[in-house]
Order: sequence, then C-alpha cells, then structure tokens
Amino acid sequence: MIKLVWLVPLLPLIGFMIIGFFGKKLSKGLVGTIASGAVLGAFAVSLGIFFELGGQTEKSVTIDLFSWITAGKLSIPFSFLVDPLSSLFLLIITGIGFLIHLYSIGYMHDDEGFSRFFAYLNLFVFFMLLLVLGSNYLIMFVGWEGVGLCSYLLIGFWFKNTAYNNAAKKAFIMNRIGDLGFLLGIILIFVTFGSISYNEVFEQAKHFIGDNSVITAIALLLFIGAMGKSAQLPLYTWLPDAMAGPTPVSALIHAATMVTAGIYMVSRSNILYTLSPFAMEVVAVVGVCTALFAATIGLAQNDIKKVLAYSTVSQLGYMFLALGVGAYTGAVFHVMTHAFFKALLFLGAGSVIHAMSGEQDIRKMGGLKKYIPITHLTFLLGTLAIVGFPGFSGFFSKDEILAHAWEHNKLLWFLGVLGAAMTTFYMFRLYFLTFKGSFRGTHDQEHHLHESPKSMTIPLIVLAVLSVVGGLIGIPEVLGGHHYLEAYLKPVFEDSSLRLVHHLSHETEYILMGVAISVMALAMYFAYNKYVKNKTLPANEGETLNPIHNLVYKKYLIDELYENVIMKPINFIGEALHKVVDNQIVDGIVNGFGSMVTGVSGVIRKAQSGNIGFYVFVMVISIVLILFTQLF
Amino acid sequence: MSAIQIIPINWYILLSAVLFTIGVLGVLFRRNAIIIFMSVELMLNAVNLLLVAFSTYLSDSAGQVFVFFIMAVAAAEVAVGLAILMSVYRNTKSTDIYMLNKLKG
Amino acid sequence: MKALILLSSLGVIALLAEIFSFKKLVYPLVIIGLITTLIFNAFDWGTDITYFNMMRYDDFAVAFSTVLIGVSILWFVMADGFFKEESNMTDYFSLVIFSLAGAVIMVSYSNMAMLFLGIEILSIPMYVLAGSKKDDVLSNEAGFKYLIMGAFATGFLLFGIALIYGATASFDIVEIAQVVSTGAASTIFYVGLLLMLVGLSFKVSAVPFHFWAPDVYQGAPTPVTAYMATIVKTAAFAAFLRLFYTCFQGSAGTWTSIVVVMAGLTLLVGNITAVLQTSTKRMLAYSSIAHAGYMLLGLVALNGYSQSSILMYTLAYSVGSITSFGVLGYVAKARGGDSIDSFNGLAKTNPFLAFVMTVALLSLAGIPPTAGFFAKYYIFTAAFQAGHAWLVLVAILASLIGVYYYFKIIIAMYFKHNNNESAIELSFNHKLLFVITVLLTIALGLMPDFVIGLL
Amino acid sequence: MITLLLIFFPLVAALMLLLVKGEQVKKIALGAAIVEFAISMFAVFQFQKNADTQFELNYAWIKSMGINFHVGMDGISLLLVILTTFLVPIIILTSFNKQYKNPSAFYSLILAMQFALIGVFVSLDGFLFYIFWELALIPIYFICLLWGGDDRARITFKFFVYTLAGSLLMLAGLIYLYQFTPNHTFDIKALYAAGQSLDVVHQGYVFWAMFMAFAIKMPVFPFHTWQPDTYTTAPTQGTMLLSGIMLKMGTYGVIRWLLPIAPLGVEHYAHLAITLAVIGILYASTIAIVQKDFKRLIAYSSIAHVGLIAAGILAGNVQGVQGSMIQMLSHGVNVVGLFFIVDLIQTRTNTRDLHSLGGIRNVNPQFAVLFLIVLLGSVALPLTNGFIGEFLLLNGVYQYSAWMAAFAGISVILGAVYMLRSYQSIMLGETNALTSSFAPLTGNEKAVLVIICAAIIAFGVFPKPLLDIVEPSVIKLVDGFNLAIGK
Amino acid sequence: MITQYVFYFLSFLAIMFGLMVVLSKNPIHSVLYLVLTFFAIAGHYVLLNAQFLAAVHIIVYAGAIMVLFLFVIMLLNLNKETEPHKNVWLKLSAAVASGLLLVVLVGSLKNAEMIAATNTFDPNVGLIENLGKTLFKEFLLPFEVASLLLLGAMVGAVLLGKKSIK
Repeated sequence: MIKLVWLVPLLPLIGFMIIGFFGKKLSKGLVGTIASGAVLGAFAVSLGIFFELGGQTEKSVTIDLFSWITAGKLSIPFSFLVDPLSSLFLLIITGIGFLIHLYSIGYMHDDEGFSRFFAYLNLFVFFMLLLVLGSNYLIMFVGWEGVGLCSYLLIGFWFKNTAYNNAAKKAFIMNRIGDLGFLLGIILIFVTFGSISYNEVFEQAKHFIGDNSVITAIALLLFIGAMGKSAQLPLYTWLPDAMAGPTPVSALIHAATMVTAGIYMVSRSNILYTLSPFAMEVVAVVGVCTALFAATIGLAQNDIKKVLAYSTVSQLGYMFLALGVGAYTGAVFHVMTHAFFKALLFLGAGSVIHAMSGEQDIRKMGGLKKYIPITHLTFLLGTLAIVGFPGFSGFFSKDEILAHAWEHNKLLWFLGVLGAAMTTFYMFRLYFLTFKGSFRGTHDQEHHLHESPKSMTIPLIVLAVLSVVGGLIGIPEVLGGHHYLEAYLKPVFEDSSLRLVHHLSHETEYILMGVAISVMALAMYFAYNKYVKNKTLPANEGETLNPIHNLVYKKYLIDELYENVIMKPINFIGEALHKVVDNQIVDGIVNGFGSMVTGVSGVIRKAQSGNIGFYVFVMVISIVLILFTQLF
Repeated sequence: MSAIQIIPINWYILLSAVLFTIGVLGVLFRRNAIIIFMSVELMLNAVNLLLVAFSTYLSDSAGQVFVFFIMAVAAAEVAVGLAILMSVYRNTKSTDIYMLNKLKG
Repeated sequence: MKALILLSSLGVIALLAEIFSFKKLVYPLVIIGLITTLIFNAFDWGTDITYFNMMRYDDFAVAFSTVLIGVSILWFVMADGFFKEESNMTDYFSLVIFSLAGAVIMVSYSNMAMLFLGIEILSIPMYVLAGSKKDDVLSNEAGFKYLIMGAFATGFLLFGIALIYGATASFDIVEIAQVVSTGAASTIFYVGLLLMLVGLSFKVSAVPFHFWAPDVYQGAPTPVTAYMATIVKTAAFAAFLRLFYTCFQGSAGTWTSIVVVMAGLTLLVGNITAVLQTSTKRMLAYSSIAHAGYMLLGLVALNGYSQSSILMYTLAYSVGSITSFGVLGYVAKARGGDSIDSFNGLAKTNPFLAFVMTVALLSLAGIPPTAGFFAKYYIFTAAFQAGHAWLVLVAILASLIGVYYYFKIIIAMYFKHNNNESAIELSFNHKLLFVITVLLTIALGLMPDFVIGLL
Repeated sequence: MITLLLIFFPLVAALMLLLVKGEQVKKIALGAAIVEFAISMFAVFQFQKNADTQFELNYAWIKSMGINFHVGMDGISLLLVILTTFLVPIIILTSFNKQYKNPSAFYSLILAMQFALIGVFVSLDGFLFYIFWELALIPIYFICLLWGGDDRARITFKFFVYTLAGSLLMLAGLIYLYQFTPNHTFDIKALYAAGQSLDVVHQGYVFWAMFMAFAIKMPVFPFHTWQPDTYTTAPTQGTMLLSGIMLKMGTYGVIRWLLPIAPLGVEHYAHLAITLAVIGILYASTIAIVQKDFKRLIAYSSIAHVGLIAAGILAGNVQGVQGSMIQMLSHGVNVVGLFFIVDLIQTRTNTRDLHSLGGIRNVNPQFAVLFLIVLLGSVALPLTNGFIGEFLLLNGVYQYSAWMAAFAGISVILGAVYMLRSYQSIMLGETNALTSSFAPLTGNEKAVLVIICAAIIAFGVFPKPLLDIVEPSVIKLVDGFNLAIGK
Repeated sequence: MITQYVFYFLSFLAIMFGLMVVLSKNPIHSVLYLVLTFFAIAGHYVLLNAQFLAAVHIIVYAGAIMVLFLFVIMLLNLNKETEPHKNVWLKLSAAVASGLLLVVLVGSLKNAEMIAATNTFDPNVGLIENLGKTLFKEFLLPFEVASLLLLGAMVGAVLLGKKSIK
C-alpha cells in the first residue's frame, strides 16, 4: 500500500479536475459522490498505509515521483515521505475530510456554487495531503501555500459579499506573512545543510556541531510560518474572520486540518527545535499567550462560529505550548482529538445555523435542545471533550500537555490551567445559551426549526463517537493505560526524546489532574450559575458595557490596531512614494535633464544674436584665450 | 643694402602684428560694412608685409610669390564682396551691419 | 589631378553652354561629366602621385575626393528643381563645379599655397551662392555674413601661414613636418599653428567660431545649404585633418587640448541650441555644427583611426544631409515653410517621403543599423583609443540631446496631424535619389568595412 | 544554420508582410510566428544538454574592426529564444479582435521586433549584440508612437531617449573593452578576457557603463520612471513586447555580458546594485498597492518582479542565476497574460479603473478562473511557474545576504496584497453598469488565456525540461564568475 | 642707419594711417587713408628689396582694389558721415578685445627666435627674374589654379550684379 501513496493525493486531485472542468454539467448528486468518493478512496489507501507501516520495521519510506527543481547543488525531488507522523495525519485529513464532504452534501445542497464548493474542497484535500506527505520542506511549502489558496477561495466562497472577500484576502495575506518566514527558513536550511529533504537535514542536524544560533534562526523562521498558518499571536486575526466561509469549511480547514499544519511542521522539525532551547521557549510562550488571549476574547463573543473560532485559536495555542515544552506527542495527540471535537462542534454549529436559517447570533437562540436533539447531544459531547471532561478525548491530550508544562515551567502550567478554565466557561456559555433556556429568535425562525438531514447528522454522530473515545489511544501510564500513540510516533520523535528527558512522579501527575478537573468543574459551575440559573443574557448591540468587557468584546481592537498601524501607513507611504517620490523626485530628476537642456538652449540661443560685431568679438576673445592658454 | 640686415626681423613681425590688430580693431569697431571690408584688407596687407619680410630674411622668393596669391584672392574677395554688398544695399538701403540681424536665434 | 582637370573643364563647359546655347543639355552633361570624373578619380586609387610638389594624390586624397564628387552627384540630383527655375542655371552649375574643384584641391594639397587657394576657390563661389537670391533679404544677409566672417577668418589663417613660413622657411607641409620633427619649432611656429587652427576651425564651424553657420545655413537657398553642410564641411575637415595629421602631428601637445575643448563645446552647443529651433533648416544647421564636433573627435584622436573615421563620418553625414535637405526642400515648397510643423502628418500623405526622412534622421542621430551609427561608433572608438574617454562621454550626452530634436521631426511626421491632406508629388529623379540614399545609408551601416578599410 | 533561420525568418516575414494588404495580414503574421516557434522547437530538440555553445556560426563581418557575425546558443540563450518565439505568436493572437489602422505595418513591426530580440539573445559578438540591442528599440518605438494611447509622443520619446542613454553608455563600455582585446576584436571570449584582465577599479567603470544600460532596460530603481508611463500608454501588444520580452534583454545582458566581463566590478558593486534592486522591489510594490489604473499597477508590479531577478543575478550564484532564467520565462508568460486581461477588460468596459469595475465573476466565471490562474502565477504560488523562479531567486539572494532576501521577500506579501486587491475590485462583488454586460470571451481570447494558464501550471509542476536546458550553462557561467573573483 | 630711420618713419606712417582708416568718420577718408597705408607698406617692400612686389602692390591695391571701393562708396552715396555710432561700451569692448589680441600677439612674438636665418643674404630674391622662376616652376600649379579662383569670382560677381530675368 505504501507504494501506492501517490494515490492518496491523486484521488482528490482527480476529483477536483473532474468537478472543476465538468462540474456544471454533472448533477449535484454525482458531484457529491465523486468528491466524497475521491476522499473516501484516499482514506482507504491511508488506512492501508497506516496499518502496513505499523506492521513493518522500516518506519520511514520515501517514494520518489519525479525531479522537480534543480539548480546546482540544490536538488528538490517531488517525493513523498511515509512515516508514522504523516500516516497519522493522512488518516485525520482523509477521515475527517470524508465526513465533512459527506456533511457538505446536505449542508450546501441549495447553494448555486455546489460543484464549485466541492471542487475547492477536493483541491484543498489534495494540497493538505501534499503538505503532510512531502519528503522535503518545499513540497510541504507547496501544500502549505496551496491550502492557503483553497482557504482563500473558500472563505470568499460567496464572492458577492465584500466583507467575505475582505476576510478571504486577509487570510491569504496574513498567511503570506508567515509563509515568507517559512520560505526564508527553508532557504536557510538549504544554506546550512545543503539540502532541504527531511531525512538529510535531520540526519545532519543530529550531528550538528557549531553555532546553535543558525538552528535557532531556522527554528524561529519556520515558526513564523507556523504562526501564520496556525493563527498564533500576532497573526491570528484572520482566523475568526475566516468564519465567513461556509461552515463545513470552518470545520475542515479552519479547525481540523489546515490550521494544524503549523503543529505538523514543528513536530516534523522537532529535532531542530530540540536543538534550540530558545526557539522552544519562544514557541511555548507564544503558544500559551495565544491560548489565554484568544480564550479571553472567546468569553465575550456572541457569534456561535466566532466563539468556536477563538476557541480554535486558543486550542492551537495549547498545541504550541505542548511543542514548546517538548511534548511533541502530546501536541500531535491534541491535534487529533481537537480535530475530532472541533470538527464536531463546527458541524454542530453548522447544523444549528442550518436550523436557524442562517442565524449565527447566540443571543437569538436558546432552548434548541428540543428541536434538534441529535445536534444537541453531539454538541454536548463535543463540549465535554473540549473542556477536558475526564474520560473524554480532550482530557487525555490536554492533561498530557499540562503535565509537560508543569515539568517545564510552573508558570506555563498555571497559565495553561487558567486558559482551560476559561475554555470551559465560554464553551458552556455557548452551550447553555444555545440549547438551554427558551427560544429567543423570531417566530419565523422558530417555525422553521428542524433537525438536519441524515447526511449531516451521520458525520456528527461519527465525530461524536470519536470525540468520546479518541483519547483512548493515548491513555497515560499513570492511569494504567498504554500510550499507543506515543509508541506509534516514537520513531519520529526518537532523537528529540533522547535529549528531553521526562521524569514526573505519579503523585504529581495525580495532583495536576485533580487540579485541572476541579478548576474545570468550577468554571462549569460558574457558567451554569450565570446562564442557566440566573438566565443572564449577553448585552445587545448598542448597550454600554464596562470598559474591559467592551475591550474584550471588541477583540482588544487588534484589527483596528493593524489597520491603523500597518495598512494605513502602507497606503500612505504608497501614495507618498507614488505622488511625491516617484512622480516628483525620481522622475523629476529625469525630466529635469530635459528641462535643463531646454533652458540652456534658450540661453545659448541668445548668444546667436545675428550681429556680426558680436560674433567677431567672441571670435577674437576666443583667439586671445587660445593663444594665452597655450603660450603663456 | 637691405633693411633686413640692419633691422631685426622681430621688428617686422611686431609691425605686422600691430597692423593686423588694427585691421581686427576696424572689424570690431565699425558698423559700416565697407569700412569693415577695408579693415580686412588691412589685415591681409599685414600678412603680406610679414611674408615679404620673412621672404627677404630667409632669402626665399616663395614668400613673395605667396603674396601674389593673396593679392589675387583679395581682389576676388573684394569683387564678390562688393557685389554682395551692392545687392544687400539694394534691398536694405544700408551698409550698417547692425541692420543685418534678421537671422538669429 | 585628373579630377581637378576634368572638373575645371566641366565648369568651363557649363559656362560656355550659355554662350553656345545648349542649356537644355547642360544638366545631363554635368551629371555625366561628374560620373566620368568619379570614375577617373577612383582609378587613381593606390597611385600616390605628387604633382609639382603641390598636390599629392595619395589614397587619402582619392578617397575624400571620391566622396566629394559622389556626394556632389547626389547633390546635383537633389538640387535639380532648384536650378530649373533659375535663369542663370549655367552660372550656378559652373560655380558649384568650381567650388567642387576647390574642394578637391583641399583634400589633395601638399603646400600651404594650395590649401589657401583651395579654401578660397571653394569659399568664394559659396559666398555668391549663399547670397544668390538677390531679392531675398535673408539670402543677402547670409551671403554677406558668410563673406565678412570668412574673409576675417582667412586673415587669421594667412597670418598663421606667414608665421609658420617664417619659422620653417617653407610652405610645403612635408618640409614643415620635418622641421617640426627636428624639434626646432619656435614660438612663432606655435603662434602660426594656433592661428591656422583658428582659421580652419572657422571653416568647419567649430565652437566658438561657429556663429556664422546657423545664420548662413538658414539664409542661403536650401540646396546651397545642403551643399555647404556636405561638400564644404567634408572638404574643410579633410583639409583640416590632412594638415594636422601630416604636418602638425609632431606638435600635438600644443593643440590637442584646445581641440578637445572645442570639440566638447561644439558638441554641446550645437546640439543644445538645436533643441529649441522651430525652423528645420536652422535646426539642421545646428546639427551640422554638432556633427563637426563629432568629427573633431576623430581629428583629436590623431591615430590610425582618424582618417578613416572622418571619411566614414563625412560620408554618412553627407548622405543623411542630402536626403534630409532634399525632403525638406519638398516639404517647404509644398507646405510653405520650413518649420517643423510643416512636417506634420507627412507619414499619412507621403509615407515614402516620411520613411526616407526617418532613415536619414536616424542616421544623423546615430541609431543602428544606419551609416550614421557606425560612423559615430567609429569616431568614438578612435577617441577612446586616444584616451579621450571623457570626450566620448560628452559626445554620448550630446547624441542624446541630438536624438531629442531629430525625433521632433519624426514625431511630427508620424504622430501629428495636418489639415493639408494632399500628397506631395515626387519627381522620378528624386525618387531614385531617395532610394539610393536610403540604400546607401543602410548599406554603409551594415557593411562599413568597404569604407573604413580604405584608409 | 538554424540560428540564422531563427534570426532572419522573422525579418523576411516582416518585409513580406509589408506587401500584404487587408485582413489576412493578421493570419499571415500569426503563421509566420508559429513557424518561427516551430523552428525554435526544432532547435530545442537538436540541443545537446551541456554547457557548450551550439548552433554556432561565425562569419567575418567588419574585418577591419574585428567584428564578426558570430551567433550561437547555449542553454541561456535558447531559453530566451524559446520565450520569444513562444510569446510572439501569443501576442499576435491577442490582437485578433482588434482593428489597428495600417495592420501590415503593425504586424511587420512586431516581427521586426522579434528579429532584433532573437538577435540579441544569440549574439556572441559585442558589436553585433549592440546592433541588435538598438535595433529592437526602433520597432517598439514606432509601435508605441503610432498605435499608443494618450500623450504617447512625449512618453514614448522619453522611453526612447532614456533607454538610448543607457545603451550608449554600454557602447562606451564595449569600446573601452575593445581596446584591451589582444587582436582588437569584439568576440565575446576576447571581451571576457579583456574585461577580466582589468583591475577592480576599471572593471568598476565597465560595470557601471554596462549596468546602466541593463538597469534602464529592466528597469531597476531609480531608472524606472519611463516604464509605468510607457507600459500604460503603449498599445497592448506593445506593452506585452516590452514587458514580456524586451525587459529580458536587460537581465540577459547582465548574465551574458556583465557577469563574465566585469566579475570584480560586479563583486565590488553588487551590494549597491542589489540594494537598489531590493529598494526597487519594495518601492514598486508599495506604489502598486495604491494604483487605481490596473495597467499601471501591473507595470509597477513588473518593476518589483524584475528587481528580484536583477538581485538574483547579481548575487552571482547558481541558484540566483538559474532562478532568474526561470523567472524571466515565467514573468514573460505571466505579464503577457495580465496585460491581456487588462486589454480584455478595457475593450469590454472602456475602463481600467479598479474602482469602477467589479463583479465580473458573476457574469463570466470562466474568465474569472483563467484570471485567477494568471494571478496566482504572478504572486508565485507553488505549482505555478512563478514560484520556481521566485524560490530560486530568493535562495540566491539569501546566499548573498539574508537581510536582502528578507526585504526582497516582502514583495511576496505585498504582491499578494495588490494582486488580490485588484482581483477583488475587478472580479468579485456585485456587478455594476459597466460590468453587467461583460461579453463572453471569444475563441481567440480563450485560446490565448488557456495557453498561458496551461504554461503557468505546466512549468510550475514540471519545470525540469527548462531547468535542464539552462543548468549546465548557468553552472559554467557561475563557475567562471567565481573563478574570476577568486572564490 | 638711414634705413633704420626710414623703417621707423614708414612704420609710423603705416600704423598711423591704419588707425586713421579705422577711426575716421567719413568712408571716403577711410579709403584715402587706406591708400596711404598701402603706400607706406609699399615703402617697406622697397626697403625689403622687393621692388617688383612693391610695384604690383601699388597697382593692385591702390590702383585697382581701392578704386573699386571708392567706386562703390560713390555709387551708394556713402560719402557722408552717415554711420550711426556704436555705443561706448561696444566701442570699449572692441578696443579691449583688439588690445588683448595685440598684447597676446606681441607678447608671444616679441622674443621669437628665427631658425632658418640664412647667413648668405641674397639681395636678388625680390627681382622679377627670381620671382618669375619661382612662380612658374615651383608654384606653377597654384598659379594655374588661381585662374579658377578668378574665373569663379568673376562669374560670381557677374551673377550677383546682373538683373535676374524673370
């Protein structure tokens, strides 16, 4: 099966091409079938690869397709690397991808851009697979930018809406900022190691002696890329805006897969980070800050998707915290569990929105429990998973991260726990406001409320199951389990783990778990108290809030800050350069030569007075000068 | 007995330089075209004098022969020049060179 | 020598035509005579005969006189219409031919006397021709200015010759060169040299002795201007070069710096002043001054390239000038003026004429693949070899300015519109002439080896 | 022989075209251009993939000056010949729905231009190179003057004089070198040797003399001010010729002539020159952001792109030079596509103002897709042709200076800003009065865009054939350069 | 000794009359002063043993050329002080320019050392016989060519003089 790995990205690509070229002529059913079928096929192959790889001793297989770029000693083949890490991601991408395709058939059924949507979606899957399959950084970069493109296309899917288009553009450009860092990182890798293929780079890095600052530089540059793609501070603002896209897109791209590309990249390059403690420190700090920062914003949002979006940013921060403290497995584990429950939550939110005929404001919902029971149940399970309710998938992965954080730095742990508390609070706030209480929307909406079709609920159910049981593959030793995932990923992180030794006593781990659970319970209680018992409602638009609340509600005015500090100055500089420097100064000098010649011409012409006397006078003076200069 | 054996050649050179300069002065000084013409003739005569002086000094007749050619040319120039002057006068009724400044710029 | 005899006879025959009343035949006769002269002249190639110690018909002389005679044939074809309207046609013919004879003397002299006579034989008919439009005040003025200033400059030239004679006891340029080479040159000699330089600079219209040129070129009848710009300039440069190359090379230290400065000034003043001109003729006059600047570059180089570079340049420039003056003549006549605006829309009414003019102007501006480009390039090479890199840079700057005004005409022809939509009719002779000059311009640009290999 | 055919076939075709009147001129011109393309393809198949100069011909031309008609192609030349022969038919095809007055002259000038361009790319004699270099200027000048837009006389004239100023400096540089050739010849090898025999100061003179010519042609900041005006005012085909091919004369000149002739000069002044190029990248990108005229926007973006190419070449390493080669090709294809899109929009809506457009995607989704692909190529998205070049170039510049690369890389971001912004204001949103009746693409137009898009993707996914053509030559060149500067 | 005084006297006359040519207001006077200048120069010629040339000089210049001038002045009726005056500054600049020229010429020529001064002075160079030999042997070609010059000048003068037939 491993030999057939090229089929994995190829199938969605073929799906994209068929739908892209002939989509208009095909029926919606056929389009949906082709698109989902392509991803399902890829999933099947991925599954095969996963098991084959698990069964064989050779854990890293490179499959060369063709030579892509060569320039001197730079030689970049178009080739794939199959190892535990990539095969795991293949499963997540194709698996969740398939479910979301399936869901979309129902969700997008009435949209006129139905086939276009599936074309983009397939293309996205293709690029995402390329990203994780590439055997060198440049192929990763291809996928990296490719998913960015698809993200752009899908956020701006409803292209008549200017705000959506702006959101799409913003996403692309913010990603590009990160991408530049990534690209420079790749180049620095090439300059340092003479190659950019994983195997060679990591092999050399293991024995790297010399100036560690180069490694730090590489790690930081790569991390800039990750910051863009995975929406970390300060490049996160695009992700909440990206909710402009259809909800399945939010689920697939902006929760489950694309945004975790940064985690993939860092864990893929784990050896480089391990070699640079400073870079790891940076990653951890950025991660935890993002986690907290986004969580606080999440506390005050009223748009169901926005809450989830900030939650995503926050969770991504956790993953980076994990990476930063050396818990690579924990990070990947959290990627996986997060993919399950966040996809679930988004799809659930999509189902809610579907039911609410497009309404996204939780202030206008409430009491939906009885109208859409399946959605409600799955959403509740997802919420429990994300807050880390014991036994649910999120519990295990979050616990692993926090344990490592504790070991690394107590403050990081504390902040992490604080973030978890907030997560719990805003998730339950969301849950309570949406499903509990009584309906606050219009009559029309109420009348219209209905459960989603099967094609939408089945994915919800599957994902709910996964969210609940997904954690089982990573039960820590301390709970008497066996960390299958860690064992599976061992070959990938082997070299790093040799350098990062973990030694946490079981007692400490129990205490940490206990603290986390009690904090969660506390936050849950607060939320319950406030939104169910007291039936508090978030303030409506226009109501005055206290300044801090207002600031948080306005997302700390970061967008406005960027607008005023970056975009406006750039526009101003552009205008100034254009109107003043370019037209007046640079071109002015050029034209100045012309006018100078004309001016001089006017002066010299005056000498040509037509008067013989003057002519002769000049001649005589010139003769005098000639004789004088030459003879005296 | 020739002057050249008594008078240094430099005197002749200086004399013709002075005469030449007077010719130049005439060209610069006057506005009447005919006088200017005459000043040019004076310049040519200064040259002639110089050539003759050199010729005698060097005992070489070529210098004096050259004077013939200058005379011929002077005559030709004067003939043509006066003819042009006549036709200028016919049109402008003036021999003032300051009137001849239609062509300029 | 053959050329000189044939030309003198031709001039006399032209004069006689009036008396024996075969005026109708005289034009073809002159053309045939000139062609014959050209052929005979060309056969002198490689002979190197010295006549009476006065004229040396070496390859230099043959090459330049061939150019002169060849260009004069083109000129005669171009000036065809001009003569037909004049009652004194035969007189004009003979005057032009006499002056051509003077030009031939100027390229082949080996004695100061011949140089002097050659210059005067060339110039005196030109004074007459410049003022030949008797009713035209401008023509009068041109003739008069030319004469007065020409005579004035001749005075300096002669003073210089006299001083050099005094210093070297000879009028023979080879003997003078020998005296110079013995190192016996005195102050008198240098003063003489510099005064001769002044006299010749006047003839080639180098700044600051150029003031006559624009006025005279503008005032003279257009064909005469063309003649002055081509034949007179070529002959003057050949004479200049012959004298300074053979005779004064040994004392180059005295005069090169002056010529360098003059060349630079000539390039800049000529080109810059041309920029604001509205009269095409006057503009071409300034451009002619500017071209003198380029040729001075070749002169000042004073190396193996000098002779052939100036030959190439004069040829290229003459062909370009004949063409542009020819077209100008047509346009001025049809549109009633020689301002640049009268070229407006020519490309629409007369694409052929516009194309011909464009080629000529490109050549004058020095754009490949025309003859003018190669000539300029060759001159630059010569100057570079002589170490005058700065002068080349000035020349480059000047060329750019040159492009500015030449392209004014091109833009006028192709871009601007004219209400007068009627096409100008061309005579067959002129069509033939223009075809030949265009071909010549391009051929010389692509195969300059034929010319530059000669000297 | 094939080189001669490549050079002179367009000239012959151009002259023949002058004799043809009427509508079929277009078709004949297209036919000729396609034949020329076929000839170049034949050359590609004959080409041996090594660093040698092939299809070499050397005839004595101006013997007394040591000037030869010496032509030949190595990989570098061949790639640019391919670019030329590939783009000219496309450019001719783009004009099929236009009615130019005096078409025979128009197409004849285009083919004459092709003649000169091919000549520039295959010349192996300094003088011949210069002649072709200048020759290329004349047809484009007349194309712009006769068929251009407002104020064309002044603008094209400025362009002409500006570029001529540069070329004359180059001529001075060549003549200067010529003096130092042993047998007084313009042969490329002799000029290389002559240049390399100079010390660093004199190589510096040569460097500036020649670099100015190339910098103006490309154009590199601050010698660019002729470019936006000229691109904007020229007729579409003229703009395409200028930006698609002619600009590459400058970059090609740096590779073929400047690096080998004045290696020490390049090394000595590379920092300054690269700094200028990088400033130009940022400068032009920033200005592009605020442009309202789409054509002008692309003109500025072209300055940014070419700045990166220049920086990559001057970095003087294999990645930089090879990247520049690929980027020349990509940029040529992309910019022709973009200008064609401008033309399509302008002919349909009579405006290029970004603010008055919008919503075309609603009316013509097919066009939207094709536009998007060209745009992606232009912003160097991976798997489009633009990426290969940009990556290699940044890589090359990085090896010279990391900071330069970082600054140059900002164009990646700014490029996305202005391209997406213009895409949004042209294609997205709601339609308005101007765009609601946006006519569908005709067959010819579709063909052009499809060819361009196909090229963009094909060379992005599988650039190997092109890279193989140039790589040996580039390596040889860079090795020579490194040897000369003693690295 | 007497030769020396004659030289001084003739030089004085030549310079004075020359200046008078330039400075006198009436053109007729100028012509007459010029004739006198020519006579003084002819005296120098005699002094320099160039008797034939002196004769020719008188005949050609004083006899022919100056008559031509006189004739034209009379014809144009210019025998009055009609010439408008240049302003003072122009006159001053003219004087300064020619003064500078004089200074430079004199300055450079005053110490001029001759190279070819023959010790064997030949008093016969200026005689007709000698001149004739030189003219018709060495300078035969220029002599012949001069005919072209004169013919050209004649044709030209006639051309300008005669009324054009329309």
